[in-house]
Amino acid sequence: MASESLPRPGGRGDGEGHGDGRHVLAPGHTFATVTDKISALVLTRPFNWRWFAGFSASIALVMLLSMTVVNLLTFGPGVWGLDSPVMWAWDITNFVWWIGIGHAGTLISAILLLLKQEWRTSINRFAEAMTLFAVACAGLFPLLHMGRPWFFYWLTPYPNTMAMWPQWRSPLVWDVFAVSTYGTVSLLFWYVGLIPDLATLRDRAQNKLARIIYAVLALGWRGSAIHWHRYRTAYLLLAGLATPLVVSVHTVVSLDFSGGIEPGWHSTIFPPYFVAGAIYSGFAMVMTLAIPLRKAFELQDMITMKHLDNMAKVMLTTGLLVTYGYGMEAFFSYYSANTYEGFLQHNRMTGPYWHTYYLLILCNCITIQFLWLPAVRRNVYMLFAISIVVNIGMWLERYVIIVTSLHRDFVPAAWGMFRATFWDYGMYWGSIGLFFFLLFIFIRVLPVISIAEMRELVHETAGRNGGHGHGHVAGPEGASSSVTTGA
Amino acid sequence: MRKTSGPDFSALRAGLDGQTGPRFWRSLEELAETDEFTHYLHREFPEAASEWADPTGRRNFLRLMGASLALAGVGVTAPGCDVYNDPPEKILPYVRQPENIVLGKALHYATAVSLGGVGTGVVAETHEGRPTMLEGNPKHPDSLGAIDALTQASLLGLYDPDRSQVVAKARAISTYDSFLGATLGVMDAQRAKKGAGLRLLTPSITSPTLARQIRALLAEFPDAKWHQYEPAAPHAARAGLKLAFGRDVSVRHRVRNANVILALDADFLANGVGRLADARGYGIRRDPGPDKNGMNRLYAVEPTLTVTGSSADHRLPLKAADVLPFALTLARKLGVSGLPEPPASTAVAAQARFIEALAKDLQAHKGKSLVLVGANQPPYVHALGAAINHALGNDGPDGTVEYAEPIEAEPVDHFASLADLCKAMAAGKVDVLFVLGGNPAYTAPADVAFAESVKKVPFKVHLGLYEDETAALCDWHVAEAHELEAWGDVRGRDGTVTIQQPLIAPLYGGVSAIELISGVLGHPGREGYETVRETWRDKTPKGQDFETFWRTSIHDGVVAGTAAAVVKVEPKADLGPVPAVETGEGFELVFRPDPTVWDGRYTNNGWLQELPKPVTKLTWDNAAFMSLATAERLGAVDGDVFEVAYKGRKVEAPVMVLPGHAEGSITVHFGYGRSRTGRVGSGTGFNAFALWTSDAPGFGPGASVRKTGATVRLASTQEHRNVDWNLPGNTAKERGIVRVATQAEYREHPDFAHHGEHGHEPKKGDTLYNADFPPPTPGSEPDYQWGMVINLSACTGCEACVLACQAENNIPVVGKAQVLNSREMHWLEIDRYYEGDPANPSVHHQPRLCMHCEKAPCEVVCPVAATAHDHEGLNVMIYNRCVGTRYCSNNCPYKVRHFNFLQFADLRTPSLALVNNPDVTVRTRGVMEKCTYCTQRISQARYAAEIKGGRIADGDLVTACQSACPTRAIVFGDIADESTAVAKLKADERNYGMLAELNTRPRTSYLAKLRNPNPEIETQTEPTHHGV
Amino acid sequence: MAQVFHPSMNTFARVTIFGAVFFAVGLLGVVYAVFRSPYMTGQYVAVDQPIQFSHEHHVNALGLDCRYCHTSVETSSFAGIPPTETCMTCHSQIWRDSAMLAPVRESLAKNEPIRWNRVHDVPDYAYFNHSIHVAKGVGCASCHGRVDQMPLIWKDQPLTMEWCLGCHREPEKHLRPREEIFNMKWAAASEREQLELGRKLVEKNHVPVHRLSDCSTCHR
Amino acid sequence: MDDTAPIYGLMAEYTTPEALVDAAQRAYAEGYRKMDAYSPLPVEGLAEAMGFSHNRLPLLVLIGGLAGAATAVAMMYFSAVINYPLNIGGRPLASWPAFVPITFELTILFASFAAVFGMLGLNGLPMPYHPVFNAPGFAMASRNRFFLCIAARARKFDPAATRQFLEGLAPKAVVEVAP
Repeated sequence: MASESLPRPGGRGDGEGHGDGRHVLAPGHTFATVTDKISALVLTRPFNWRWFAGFSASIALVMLLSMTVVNLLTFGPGVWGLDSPVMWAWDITNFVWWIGIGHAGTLISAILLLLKQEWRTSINRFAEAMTLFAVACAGLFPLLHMGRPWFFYWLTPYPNTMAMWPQWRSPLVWDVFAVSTYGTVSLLFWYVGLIPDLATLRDRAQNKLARIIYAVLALGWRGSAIHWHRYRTAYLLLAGLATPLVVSVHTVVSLDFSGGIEPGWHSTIFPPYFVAGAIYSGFAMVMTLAIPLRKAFELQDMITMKHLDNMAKVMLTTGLLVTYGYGMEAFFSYYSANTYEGFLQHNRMTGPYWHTYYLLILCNCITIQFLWLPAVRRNVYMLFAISIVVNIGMWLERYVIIVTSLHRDFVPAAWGMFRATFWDYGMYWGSIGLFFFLLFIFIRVLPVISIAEMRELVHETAGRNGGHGHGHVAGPEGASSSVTTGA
Repeated sequence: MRKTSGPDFSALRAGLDGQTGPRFWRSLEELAETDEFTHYLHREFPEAASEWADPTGRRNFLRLMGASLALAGVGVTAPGCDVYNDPPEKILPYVRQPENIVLGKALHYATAVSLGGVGTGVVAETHEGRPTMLEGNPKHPDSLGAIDALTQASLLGLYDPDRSQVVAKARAISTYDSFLGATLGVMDAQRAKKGAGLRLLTPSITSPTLARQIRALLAEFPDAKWHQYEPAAPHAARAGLKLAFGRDVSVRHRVRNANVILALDADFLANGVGRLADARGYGIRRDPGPDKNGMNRLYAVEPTLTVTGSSADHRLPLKAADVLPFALTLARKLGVSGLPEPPASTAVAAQARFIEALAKDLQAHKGKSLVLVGANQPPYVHALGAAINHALGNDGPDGTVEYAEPIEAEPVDHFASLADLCKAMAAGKVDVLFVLGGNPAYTAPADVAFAESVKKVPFKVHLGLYEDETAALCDWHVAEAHELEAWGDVRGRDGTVTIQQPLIAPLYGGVSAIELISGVLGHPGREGYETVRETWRDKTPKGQDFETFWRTSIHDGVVAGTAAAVVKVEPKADLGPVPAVETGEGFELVFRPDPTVWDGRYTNNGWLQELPKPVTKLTWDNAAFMSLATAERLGAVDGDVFEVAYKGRKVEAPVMVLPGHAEGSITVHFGYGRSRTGRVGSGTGFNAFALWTSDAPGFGPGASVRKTGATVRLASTQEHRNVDWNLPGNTAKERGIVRVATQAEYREHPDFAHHGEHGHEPKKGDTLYNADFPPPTPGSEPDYQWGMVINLSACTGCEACVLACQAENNIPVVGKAQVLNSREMHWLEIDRYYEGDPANPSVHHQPRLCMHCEKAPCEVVCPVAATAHDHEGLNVMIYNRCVGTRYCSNNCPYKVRHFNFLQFADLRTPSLALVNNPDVTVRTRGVMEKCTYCTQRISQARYAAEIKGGRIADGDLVTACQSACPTRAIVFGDIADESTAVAKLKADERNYGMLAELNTRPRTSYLAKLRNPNPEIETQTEPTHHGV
Repeated sequence: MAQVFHPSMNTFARVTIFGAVFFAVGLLGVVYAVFRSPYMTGQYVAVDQPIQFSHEHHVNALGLDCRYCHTSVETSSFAGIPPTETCMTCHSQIWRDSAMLAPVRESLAKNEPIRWNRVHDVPDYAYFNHSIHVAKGVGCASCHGRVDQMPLIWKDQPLTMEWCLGCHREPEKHLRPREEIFNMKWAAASEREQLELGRKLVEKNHVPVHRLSDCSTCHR
Repeated sequence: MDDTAPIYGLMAEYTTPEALVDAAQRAYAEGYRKMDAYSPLPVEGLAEAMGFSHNRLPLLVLIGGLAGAATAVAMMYFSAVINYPLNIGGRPLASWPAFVPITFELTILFASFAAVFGMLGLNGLPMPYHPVFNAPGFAMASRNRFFLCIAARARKFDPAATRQFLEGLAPKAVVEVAP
């Protein structure tokens, strides 16, 4: 079997994977080894208790989600803690949080592609998948937060007997277009990237049904040179299109707030720092997923310390951008000498929700300072912990922006408080369950790492990766044998 | 268009009264199964009947009732017009259409609603024979077109599904006929002994008809006795005036004439007899006038912060017991002769400067000043008040006070009267007792053992709207017909009589007191109609034929020339010894009727339960109110339950801090803690009657409190919203939301409302887009431009407008739990701001409703254009287009939008569906709603005007809140036409828009508040928003 | 070995792809049509009634005026449905024993209303007012169609919001002289004349066309 | 194998991309045109080696983008200004700044569709059946083998000569591809 020529991560890499973190791909890999290793995860599916444990847990949470949704549709948004004046709270917080997470995928695949960052290769596939699932979860909330969700289609333009149209000035309508476009384009991008790998799986699948399914999905891809040529063009163009799209989506989301006149919302710095925040949380989530994944499926030599190190650096950068955003927000609120802005910041820091504000600062601004230290960036446990903290912090950021801005705005007599109910929690954890549910299925049926691009990587890094040529040394025998057994 | 009754009325009554079946109903649901009711429905609500045939359809009741006339609306959930999604509807025309009923057009009937026996004239709007709205009757001296919350809410009481619907014998269902049978039996027995064992217990009665009947009864049974008991009535006033004048008189105030008013523990603006008229007089005088010097000045001395106190220019928090020494000291200063030395009171002594200045002010306005004394104060203080008014010449011609013959049929001391009755009953001297209305078993003072002694009466009858505590004690309970269901008559404060006409057949088949007595007198089944006519037949003025007189009287809602005769009286020189002011250890306990549920008669009224109580903004509960300092001394915060012990009796009551409450004094309100009431009232509050004794009806010393450790959440619509005691009133002023100045400052800076940081309002030119989108048709008439101005100087925060709005616009009641979550739905809320020292803060009331911004932030963010502008400047909300994203509310700086978080509107209870206004869509779950400037009224006015080919004239169109407002603080109209009242106010320099600096261009604006403090007491200060 | 599919699959693939596209487009078309069809609007569907009352006979043959029965059409939002008494004014004299009229007599005798089935049912959140339309020059026939030709009444127009707006946006296409309001047969000689007349009437009756498509015109 | 039987073409197998490119160039130089190369990864210059020059995809994407923008603007202008003009918060009917986001999104969306479906269309995909799959061991084309296939339709194609020519290019093997 081809695996004989595989480097044994277990032997070399302990939990920490490779020590140095210079390589984006462990030495010794060939076209054959990467192909076999990655496709094996899908085709041979060695029993993996970690996977089953995670999958069952996520199913439980999906149950919770369906329960909360049924309850919500039966009784209305009143089951949440919403009130006047806090008419948005966890619903929109979760929406923005998920959308933010959804940004890393396309960003990694598109922007890093354009920037020719070869380290993107082994993480882009599941980052993109993560994007899709995050967007799916995000989509739940704006839909279900409506008082009458069954009329959601009124937000879309279509010739109806009421002769009515959407109201184009509303950022919510922009959201509908931005998010659906983003979802669609991400899906296309992901699928296009999958085609060659689906072909590989088709050619290697032992199970007849599986082969037929993969064959259908592969659209008869045969690796023709001219196809490859157009394919690269299309892929690059998509990347070029997706890049501004990524930026636009969270900008539009931020306009939900900065488009309003609420103190704490009505701010011009929202778009840039929302985008930064999105990338920040996105990378945090990639990190959160990558670290267990490489451990569980022994991918340490494909998702190397180099990847984690780079992602940590991106997090540090975006984290600092976000910190700057908070700083500016606070500064302007005082410098503007605007009664309402001033009070708002004061209320955030000293009002009834002061703890959320400081917790947010702690999570998003203080914690990441550790990432300055190379030692921390090389320590998967530290990185994992930090990425979790950042995820929490970014959720808090949205909570603070929404709830503390709304609960005390202009008219003191209309001030109020917000208290979350069980159903708020249920919906949130449920959506997390849905996210992982989809992710676990994805891991089992599609290659978590782009095989074709890994082959390219083998090709490009061939010279540098010390020694072995192009794997035809070990290639043919292993290969033919595996094929013959397959045939 | 008037008619002596509702549609096809007598036939209906016949149809119902003949039946014995209907009397077995427990609830409307069950009732619905009986043919009689369906039968009745066919006639009363023809087009609804089919719906009752199938149970599943019942929830569509209102819909079918109105909708087949394309009027009412439920079910904003149906998208577009796909009729196939709606249940197929029926149209059921009348068999014989009553004359003057035009389907789809509202009719208006004048009648009166009474409280404590005194009537307030109202005009009721009815649709196809069901009253949906009450408004004040301009012709009625006590209403002058205004209406208060309690009167308005009696409308909901009419439809209350928990109302008694049966005649019950020993709690088992019986029939009216068998009741009459039994009664006539015992009456014959009584006739033998001249009625020696016959007793009548009634509330205060001013009704000439009822009085006539009772007298007739007493004539027939000479030894029978008539007792009266009304828990919350101006007993002390009656006694005090008797003390002052040596005879019973009634008093009328002409507040309008008063330049200086002193309210001694008197909440005359919101409570008690003649409140609406007095408030009107006060409100008119809150206008500085052209010489900027026309305002009256109001001093209030009171323990509890009331509506009156909160509106006063000077308010002095004093324990109730200190009011007497205060009044006495003042009276002596004013040179009232023959007065003894006032009892020592440190609190009063400390106010020497205040009293000095006050006395001077009163002196300066001889004949044009007014001293009012509250029902809580002992008779002596009332006498003092009369003496002072006399000394100041206020009771002179076109003065501020005048005295007249009493309006009560039989003025007596109610406590004594009740005590007598109980003594007699305890002694077993009473064989037959009729309790005609009222609920003495609950309202009797704790030291009068009514409940125990009544058990000794062999034959006792209770006539009441509810099967309440008293009904439970009586052998017979007879469901009473609601005032709006029966014929009757009632007098106003000045004695003017209104003949009450029924607006609908008794929903639950009750009888009125008048009819019951007719029955007892041996005329069973005689219509109240007959009896009342009989009363007035011989009162017909000379040279007028009865029918014309009768019809005019009913049409106008007042019977001309029935006002009580004025009497010329002078107070006695010697008022006798000063009653010993009890001073005991512990707290002083002040008893008051509840501002919304009164003495408990409205406990089951959802509208009133949820109506924020004036000033305190508490809903669904009563509480032990105390000052902040007292609370801090007790370590109490809002909701801490304390055991209040008083004269050996105990209740457990939650504490609520009321800034400005007198030190060492605690106020409790009646009307809660009912043991037998409906679904709405059950389990609300605690029973203050349990502590109340007849020897100290107003207040008493010696209460002690003990923390129980338990807590309850009090559903206040405002207090729970600011956690600390830095009073948001200060914030509101800093933000220019409330703008206040004294009359003097106003003379200095007429434009004070526009000083300071927030004073600047963008002018038309300051914005890019001023064009009207889309542009009007060329050559078409100019559009109306609706706008509203609210005069903060006149607003007393009485909440009448809030309830009027609720009734007009089908605003749902959401319940305590939802209010706790600040989800109350009132389109119009009155914000109460405390400013300054919590011990005695100045209070500002500010009605807050949709501002109908010309640059509405809410509209821009709605994704489906469910809220947009029409050409007349209305910010319209289209419920059936709303998908409920709630973005509009988030983006509304005024937070005047209200969201149906759950299914708040009651679509199930048929009788409650009846109260809905068919011209306003009933909102379902998940849609946003808000003030529409009563757009349905605008449409109706427009139809009326344009069919005639004219335009809507100023004053033809009033919003519900405007028509209710006692002080006329709300003015609405076309601001594009300079001649209108509202346009003139918009031009006033005091006119300002809330948060107008945001360039929202609010159509609703405010006249900055003016106060008129006495410079000798309050050293002049700049208006606080200057340079803040 | 690696060949998974038969050559025919290539054609099949193409056909399905194009098919799917056309199917999707077609489906949208169908939905659009269905929502405007009588199935959803109830247009042209003659509604069965407890009594086979023929407007054709009463209006066309007998020449009754609309207002004889629909009395409040000029004064109220609701045109009015005649009480049983109204029927009996004539039918106590003529057709006294006709079986067809049994329900009417029964209604009067039992004092129970006749249960007509509703034909024109505007949604509850839309507030239609007959009187103002009549006052501004909208004829009965404009919305109710040639009632004088309907043996059993049916809905002549879809009554969708789209349809309402059609007239509210261009009333001049539908207005008619005051005296022709109740005339079933009236029609302008030509499109052009209708437009000329319509424009005049818009002026004369003060029809604020710009305001007619405001939300508040119909919704409260 | 029976020489007379019709074949799709001859296929040479290589183990490195370089070898394949080299072979492709030589074959092109030899005058072969109807040929194609198959590889598990995109190989720089392979397509060019076989004379593939112009790529029409970018143009398609541009058109798609413009179409998207036009659609968006037309849709919003028609509905907000022409079809149902409403006074929304006193803003002008054609509030063009508010129209920007949606215009942008639709531009991207349409362009992306053009890119993906254009690519598939030009590549003639999906094509579930293709003769090259018949070639033994072609499955390795998606793993670590590289193939050059000269179609029988090629003008210069001659079973014997072509096979000989391919043998000369140092392949791992040369096989016939059934149609």
